[in-house]
Amino acid sequence: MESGNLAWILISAALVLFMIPGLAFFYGGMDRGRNVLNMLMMNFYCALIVPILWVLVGYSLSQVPFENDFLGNFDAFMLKNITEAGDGSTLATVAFLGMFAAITPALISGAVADRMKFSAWAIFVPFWLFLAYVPIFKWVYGGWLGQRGSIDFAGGTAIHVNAGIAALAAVLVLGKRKTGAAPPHSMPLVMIGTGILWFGWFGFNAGSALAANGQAAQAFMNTFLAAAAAGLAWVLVEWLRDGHPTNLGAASGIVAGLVAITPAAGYVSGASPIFIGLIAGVVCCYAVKLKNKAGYDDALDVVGVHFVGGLVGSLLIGFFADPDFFKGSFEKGLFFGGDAGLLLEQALANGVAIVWSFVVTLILMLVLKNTIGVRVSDETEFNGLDLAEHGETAYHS
Amino acid sequence: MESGNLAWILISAALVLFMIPGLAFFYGGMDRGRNVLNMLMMNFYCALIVPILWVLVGYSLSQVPFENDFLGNFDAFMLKNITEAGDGSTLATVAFLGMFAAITPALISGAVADRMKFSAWAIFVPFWLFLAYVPIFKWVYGGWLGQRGSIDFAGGTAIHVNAGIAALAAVLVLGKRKTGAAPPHSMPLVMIGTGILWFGWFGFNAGSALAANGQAAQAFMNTFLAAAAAGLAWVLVEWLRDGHPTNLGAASGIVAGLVAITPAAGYVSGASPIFIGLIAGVVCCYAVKLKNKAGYDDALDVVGVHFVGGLVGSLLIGFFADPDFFKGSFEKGLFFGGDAGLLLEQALANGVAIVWSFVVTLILMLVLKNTIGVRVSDETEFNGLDLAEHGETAYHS
Amino acid sequence: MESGNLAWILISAALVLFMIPGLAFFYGGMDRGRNVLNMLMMNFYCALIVPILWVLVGYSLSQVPFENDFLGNFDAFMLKNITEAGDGSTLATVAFLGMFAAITPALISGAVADRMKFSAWAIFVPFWLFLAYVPIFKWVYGGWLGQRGSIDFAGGTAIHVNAGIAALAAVLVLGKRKTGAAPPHSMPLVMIGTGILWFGWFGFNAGSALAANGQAAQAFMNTFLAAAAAGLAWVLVEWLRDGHPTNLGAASGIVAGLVAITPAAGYVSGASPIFIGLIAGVVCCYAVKLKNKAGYDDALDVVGVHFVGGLVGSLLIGFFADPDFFKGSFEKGLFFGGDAGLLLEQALANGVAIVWSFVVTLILMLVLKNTIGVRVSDETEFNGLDLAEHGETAYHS
Amino acid sequence: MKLITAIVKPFKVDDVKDALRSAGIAGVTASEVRGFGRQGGHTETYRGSEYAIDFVPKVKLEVLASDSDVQRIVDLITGAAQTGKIGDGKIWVTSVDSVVRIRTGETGEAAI
Amino acid sequence: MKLITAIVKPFKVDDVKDALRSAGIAGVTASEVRGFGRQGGHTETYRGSEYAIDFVPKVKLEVLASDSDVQRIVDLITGAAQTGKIGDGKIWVTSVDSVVRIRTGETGEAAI
Amino acid sequence: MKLITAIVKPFKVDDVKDALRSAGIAGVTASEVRGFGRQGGHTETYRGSEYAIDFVPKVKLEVLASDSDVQRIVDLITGAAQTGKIGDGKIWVTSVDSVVRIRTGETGEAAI
Ligand SMILES: Nc1ncnc2c1ncn2[C@@H]1O[C@H](COP(=O)(O)OP(=O)(O)O)[C@@H](O)[C@H]1O
Ligand SMILES: Nc1ncnc2c1ncn2[C@@H]1O[C@H](COP(=O)(O)OP(=O)(O)O)[C@@H](O)[C@H]1O
Ligand SMILES: Nc1ncnc2c1ncn2[C@@H]1O[C@H](COP(=O)(O)OP(=O)(O)O)[C@@H](O)[C@H]1O
Repeated sequence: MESGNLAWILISAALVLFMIPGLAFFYGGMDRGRNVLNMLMMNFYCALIVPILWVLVGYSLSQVPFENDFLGNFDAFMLKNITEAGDGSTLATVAFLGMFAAITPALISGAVADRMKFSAWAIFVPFWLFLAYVPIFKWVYGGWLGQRGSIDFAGGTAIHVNAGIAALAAVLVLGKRKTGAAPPHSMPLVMIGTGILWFGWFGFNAGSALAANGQAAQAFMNTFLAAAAAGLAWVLVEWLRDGHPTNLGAASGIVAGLVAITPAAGYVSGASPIFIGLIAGVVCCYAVKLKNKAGYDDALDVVGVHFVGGLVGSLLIGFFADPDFFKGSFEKGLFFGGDAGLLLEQALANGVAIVWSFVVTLILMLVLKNTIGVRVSDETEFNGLDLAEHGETAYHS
Repeated sequence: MESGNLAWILISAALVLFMIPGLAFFYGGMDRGRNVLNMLMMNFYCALIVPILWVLVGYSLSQVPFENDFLGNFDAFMLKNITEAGDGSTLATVAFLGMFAAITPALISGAVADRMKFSAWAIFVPFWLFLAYVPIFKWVYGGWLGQRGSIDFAGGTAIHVNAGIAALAAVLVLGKRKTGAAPPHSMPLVMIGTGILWFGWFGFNAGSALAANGQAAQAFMNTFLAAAAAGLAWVLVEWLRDGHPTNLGAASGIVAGLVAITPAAGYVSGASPIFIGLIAGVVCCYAVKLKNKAGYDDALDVVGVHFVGGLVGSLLIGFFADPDFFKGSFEKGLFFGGDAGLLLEQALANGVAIVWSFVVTLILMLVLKNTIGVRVSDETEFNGLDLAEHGETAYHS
Repeated sequence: MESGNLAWILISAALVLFMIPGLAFFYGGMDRGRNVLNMLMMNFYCALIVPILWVLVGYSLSQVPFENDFLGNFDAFMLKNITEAGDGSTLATVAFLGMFAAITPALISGAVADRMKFSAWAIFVPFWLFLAYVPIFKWVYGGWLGQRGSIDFAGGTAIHVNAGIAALAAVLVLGKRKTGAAPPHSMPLVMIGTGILWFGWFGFNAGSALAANGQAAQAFMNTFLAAAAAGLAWVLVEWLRDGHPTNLGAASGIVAGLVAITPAAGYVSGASPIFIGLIAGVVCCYAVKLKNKAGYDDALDVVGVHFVGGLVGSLLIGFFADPDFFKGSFEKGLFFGGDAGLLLEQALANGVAIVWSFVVTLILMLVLKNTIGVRVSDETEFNGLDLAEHGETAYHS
Repeated sequence: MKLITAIVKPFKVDDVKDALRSAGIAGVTASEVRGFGRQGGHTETYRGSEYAIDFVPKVKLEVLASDSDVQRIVDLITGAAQTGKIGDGKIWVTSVDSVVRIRTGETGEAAI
Repeated sequence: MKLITAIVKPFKVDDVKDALRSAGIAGVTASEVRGFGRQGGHTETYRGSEYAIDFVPKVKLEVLASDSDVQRIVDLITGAAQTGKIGDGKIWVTSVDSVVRIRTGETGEAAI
Repeated sequence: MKLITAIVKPFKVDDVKDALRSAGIAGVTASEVRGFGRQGGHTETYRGSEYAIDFVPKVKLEVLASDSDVQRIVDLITGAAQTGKIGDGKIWVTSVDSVVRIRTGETGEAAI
C-alpha cells in the first residue's frame, strides 16, 4: 500500500477515535449537570471495552472470510493471520473499523440518559455489539444485503439506523424519566462536542474510501457540504418557526447532515450533498418532536437524529447515486438515469436492519430488566446519577 | 496527484474546518457568559452558509480562470467541470479553500461582539464574502496584485489584513458597547480555543503548500516557531510591564504569531520565523491598547491581533523572503540580498486590500444600519444577547 | 522521502503539539478552580520556550552527530546545515522531536501544582531541558544506552520515566501543599484533556515510526488497544475496590496505558498491547496511592502514572519484544524466545535515567529554592495562584 | 410584616413555587445554599482517595408576607416540600420593620 | 442596629455599590439569587421544546447599619437601583440584636 | 430563638464547621457570597487592560439556635474564623419568631 494511503487510513482512524469524546461532550453538555459524568462514562466505556472485543473476535466475526453471507468465523481471533508489519494496510483497516465498532453503541447512550443503571449499560454494550452490530455490519458489507446491491458508504444503515432504532427499543423498555426533560447544562460543552464531531467525521466518511484518492476527496467535500446545508436548514426552520436561530439547532443540524451523508458520501457528487443535507436538516428538525406525540422518552434525540437522519440519507442514495462519476459498480439513482432498483434495495436493507436491531435490542433490554434491572432508583434519578453511580461530581469550586 | 499529497491536503482542510469552532471558543471564552452563545453562533453560522456559497459561485469567481486579473467567472458554478473522482486533487483544493473562505468572516465576529443583531450578521456574512473576500483573494492569488510580485503564502493580506480592517470599519458603524468591557467569562474555554487554533493552523499554513513537500515542512516548522516566539514575547512584555505573565497573554501572543507567519510561512527559513514571531508578539501586545486611545470599540481585539499581526507579517516578508532556500520564483527580501522591491509590492498589496476592504465594509454596514439596523436594543445588550437573540442560556445547573 | 511519509510525520507532529493543551486540560480540570490557570500556564509556557531552545541548540546537542555516545555538538545550531526545502524530511523530524521536547517538562507540572512559584518554573524548564532531557534522550537514542541494546520506541525511558522521577525529586524539595488535596474542579475539562491526549498520542507513538509503514500501523493498533485495556483495568479495580467505576479512573487508566505502551509501541504485536495495558492499568491504579504512605505530595500523580507507567512499559518490553514480526534488529523478549538480555538492558537504561534525572532535578530545585525560592507564600496558596501569579481568574459571570 | 425563610431540597423548589403561585403568593426569592445537618453528606472517591463532602445542596427560599399570611405560607411550604425523609429542611420566620418596592418607592404591605 | 436587605437587578449592582461607597458606607455583602415575582420569567427553546424559566437572576445585597443610617441607605439603594421597570426589586429592614467583627472581637456599632 | 449569621473567609469554612460540630451544634446553612468592605478587592489585567474587582469571595453561614446557645456559638465561630487580618468578616444575630422542621412539622426549639 502506498504510504499516502496508509497515512490517510491512520489519521482517519485517529479522527474517528476522537469522535467518541466528541460525542460524549455533545451529549454530556445537553444533559443535566448532575448526570453529565454518567453520560461521559457511558461513552468512554465504549472506547474501553469495544476495542478489546473487536480484535479478539469482533473483526473476525464481521469480516472473515469476506465472501460469506451471514457471519464471519474465528479465523482472525486476536488478529491471528494478520501479521504484516511490512505493509500495515490490514492492521490499519482493522483499527479503523474498530473505531466504528466503538462509537456505534455509544450513540445509543444519548437516548437512555438520566436513568439507566451503569451496570446494565456495562453489560448491554458487549452483548449489543455481537447481537446487533456485528451481524448487520456483516450483512451490509459483503454479506447478503450488500450482495443484493444495497450500498452504505460509511455506515448509514450499519451504524446510524442500527443504533438509532436500538435506541428506540431501549427507551421503550426503560420507560420515561421521572425528572422530565431539562435544558442543556452547558451549551459550550455541546459546541465543543459538535466541533470535534464534524472534524472527526471527515475521517469517518472520507477515510472510508480506505485510500487517499478521488473518492475520498469527493466524500470529504460531501461531508463538508451536507453538514453545512443541514445545519443551515435546521437553523432556518427554527428561525421561522420558533423565532430564534439557536446554537443547539445549528449543532443538531450539523450532526443530522453528517449522519445523512454518511451512507452516501462516496456515491454522490456535485450538488447532491447539499440537497441531502437540506432534506435531512428539515426532516430531523421535525423528527425530534415526534417523541412528544409518540410518547417515548428519547432523552437526547438519538432516534430523531441518528435513526431518521441515517434512514433519510440511505434512502436518498436511491435518488442521488452517481456511479458514472465514480466509475463505480453500484447502480444508478433515480435522478441519475437509474430505475427504482437501488431505492428498493436500500429500503430492503434498512428494513432488515431495523427489524433485526429493534428485536434483538428489545430482547436484550428485557432480559437485563428482568435480571439485574435497568433503571436506577428514583432517588438516584432525582439526586443525579453522577454521585450515585460513579461517586463523582462534575464541578467543584 | 500522489496519495501522500492528497492525504495532506485533505487532513489540512479538516484542520482548518476545526479552527472555526476553535476560534469560536477563543472568542466565546473571552466574552461575557450571557453573550457567549451569540459569539459561538456568529462563528458556526459562517461554517454553515459559506461552504454552500463557496461551491455555488465563490470558488468560481475567485479562481476561474486562474489567469485573469480582477475577478473570475461562473464557469465552475456548483463545481461544474470539476468531475474528477479519479484523482481528487482539484476537489480537495476547493474544499481546502472553502474552509479559508468560511473562517475569514468569522474572524470579524470578535470585534462586533456584545451588540450586533444576529439578523444583521446573517446578512453581512454572505455580502462581505462576495464584496471583500472574493475580489481581494483573486487579486492576491493570480490576479493583478500577485502578478506584480507581492506574495502571500496562506492569507496574511487576503485573510487577516482583510478581515482585520473590515472589523475596524464594522465597529465604527456599530458604535461602542453600552456595557463596556468585561473580563473573560471562562479562561479555560479561551485556552481550549487557543489549543485548537494552533493545532489547526498547521493545516492552514503547511497545507497551503498543497503538497507534502519541503515547502510544507518548512511552513510547518515556521508555524511552530513563530507562534512560540510571539507567545513568549507577549508574555514577557506583560511580565515586565504589568507584573504578571497571563494565560490570555500567552494565548493572544500565540495567535498573533500564527497570524504574522501566515503570509510568510512558505517563503522564510532558518531563524526568520523566530524574529517574525518576536516582533509580532511585541507589536500586537501594544497594538491591542490602541483602541483605548483611538476610541473604537473592537471588543476582542480583531484589529490589534489580526490586522496588525497580518500586516506586520506581510511586510516582514520584504525583509526575510528567502527564494534561494525554496528555489522559488519570488523576489529576495532585504536581509537576503534583495532590494526594496518586494517590500514595496507587499506594502502596495496591503494598501489596496486595506482601502478596498475598509470601504466596502463601511458601505455594507451603513446600508444594513439604515435598513434592518445593526444593533440590538439596549435592554438586550444589558440582559445578554444569548437569550434575546437565540432563546438560549449557556449554562444551567 | 515519499509524500505519504512526510504527510504522516507532519500530521503526527501537529498531533503531539495538540497534546500539550490536552495535558493542560487534563491537569487543569483536576486542579482547584483557583489554580487552574496557573496549571494551564505551566503547560503552555513549555510550548513557548522549548521550541525556540530546541531549534537553537537542543536538537543539535541531542542528535548531531547521530553516532556519538554522550552528547551532541553545536553543528546544527539554529538548524544550520538543515537546508533542504526540496525534501523536508529532516525539518519535519526536527519539528516532530521538538514537540516531544516541549511536552516532557510539561508532564512535571502536575506534581508541583498548587504551590510552585511561576518564576521558579519559568527557570526550571529550560535548565531541566538541558540537564535532564537532552542527555538522557541522547543516551537512549543513538547514545551509549541505545548502543548497548536497550530500546525505547517513542519515549518511555527518555520521556515518561525521566519526567516522572523528576517530578518526585521536585516535590521532595518543594514540600507538601498546605491546602491539601481537593477533588477536581471540572471533570468535563479533565475528560476534554483525556480525549485530546488519546487522539494526539496516535501521533506520538505511531508517528515515531517516522514513516507511514507497517511499524506505524502496528504502533497505532497498540496505542489503541493498550489505552483501552488499561482504562478498563483501572475502572474494574475501582469498581471492585471502591464500589464505583469513575470517569477519573477511566481517564487515568487511559493515560497510564498510553504511557506504558509508548516505549513498546513499535516492538510488540498481537495480544501483547492488551496485556501491557491491563498490567499498567492495575499497577498504576495502586501506585497512585503510594504517595499517601510514602509521604510525598505529588499533586496530580505524575509519579504514579508517568514514572510507574513508563517503567512498567519499558520493562515489559523485555518480555514482549517481537523482532520477528517487525523484521527488526532488536533482541527478543522472554516470551518470544529471547533470554533475559533485553530485560536487563531495559532495567539498566531505566536505572541510569532514574538516577541521573533524579539527581540533577534535585540539585536544580535546591539551587532554585536557595536563590529565588520555589514556593508561593502561604497566603497565595490559600487564596489561589491564578490571581497572585497571573493576575487572572478562571471564571467570571 | 414577616420574612419567611425556608431551606428545602433542590428538586422540591418547583413544587413549592407552584404551590405558592396557586395560592396567590406574589413573590419569592431563591438562592443556592449548602446545608449541613442530620442528613449526612457523602463521600466522593478520586483515584482511590476519599473526599468527605459534608454539605449537601439545598435551596433557600425567602418570602415577604403580611402577618396574616404567614401561617398559610408556612403550611403551604411545609406541605409542598415534605418528603418525610431526613434533610427536608427548615422554615423560620422573622419580623420585618419595613419594606420598600424599588420601582415605585411604595412602602409597607403595598410593597410586598 | 439594622440589617437592610435589597433584591436588585444584576446590572444595577455596581451603581448601588458606588452610591453606597460615595456616601461613606463601609461594607456590603452580595449574593446571586433568583427571583420570582410580577416580572415574568422567560421561555427558552431547545430543539423546538419550550422550557419555562420562572426565576430571573437578581442580586441580593445586605448592609448592616446603625439605626440612624437606615433611611439614608434605603434611599440611596432605591435611587441607584431604580429603572422604573417591573422587577426592580425590594428592600426590607430587620432588627439586629448584636454584631461582632471577627477580626477584633469588637461588638455593637463599632463592629459594623 | 435566634438566627446567627456569619460572613467568613472561604478557607475558614471547614474550621468553623468542625468547631461547631465538635461543640454539638446540629446544623448550618452555608452560601457563597461576595463581600465589599475594608479589605480591598483586587485588580485583574487582561491584554493590558485593568479590571477592578471590588467584591471578594466570602461564605455566609447561618445557624439557628436557642437563645441560650447564642453566645457560645458566636464565640466558637469567632475563634475558628479569626486570622487577625482585615476581611475576617462579621457575625450578627437576629431574633426568630418561629421555626418549623419540614419533615415532621415540629416547631420551636425542637425543630432546630
Ligand atoms: N441549626 C440550623 N441552622 C441553620 N440551618 C440548619 C440548621 N439545622 C439544619 N439546617 C438546614 O436544614 C437542612 C436540613 O437539616 P437536617 O438536620 O439535615 O434534616 P431535617 O430537615 O430533617 O431536620 C440542613 O441541610 C441545613 O441546611
Ligand atoms: N413577596 C416576596 N418575597 C420575597 N421576595 C420577593 C417578593 N416579591 C418579590 N420579590 C423579589 O423581588 C423581585 C422583584 O419583584 P417583582 O414582583 O418582579 O417586581 P417589582 O420589584 O417591580 O415589584 C423578585 O424577582 C423577587 O426576587
Ligand atoms: N456594613 C456591612 N454590612 C454587611 N456586610 C458587611 C458590612 N461590612 C463588612 N461586611 C462583610 O464583611 C466582610 C469583611 O469586612 P471588612 O470590612 O472587609 O473587614 P473586617 O471583617 O476585618 O471588618 C466584607 O467582605 C463583607 O462581606
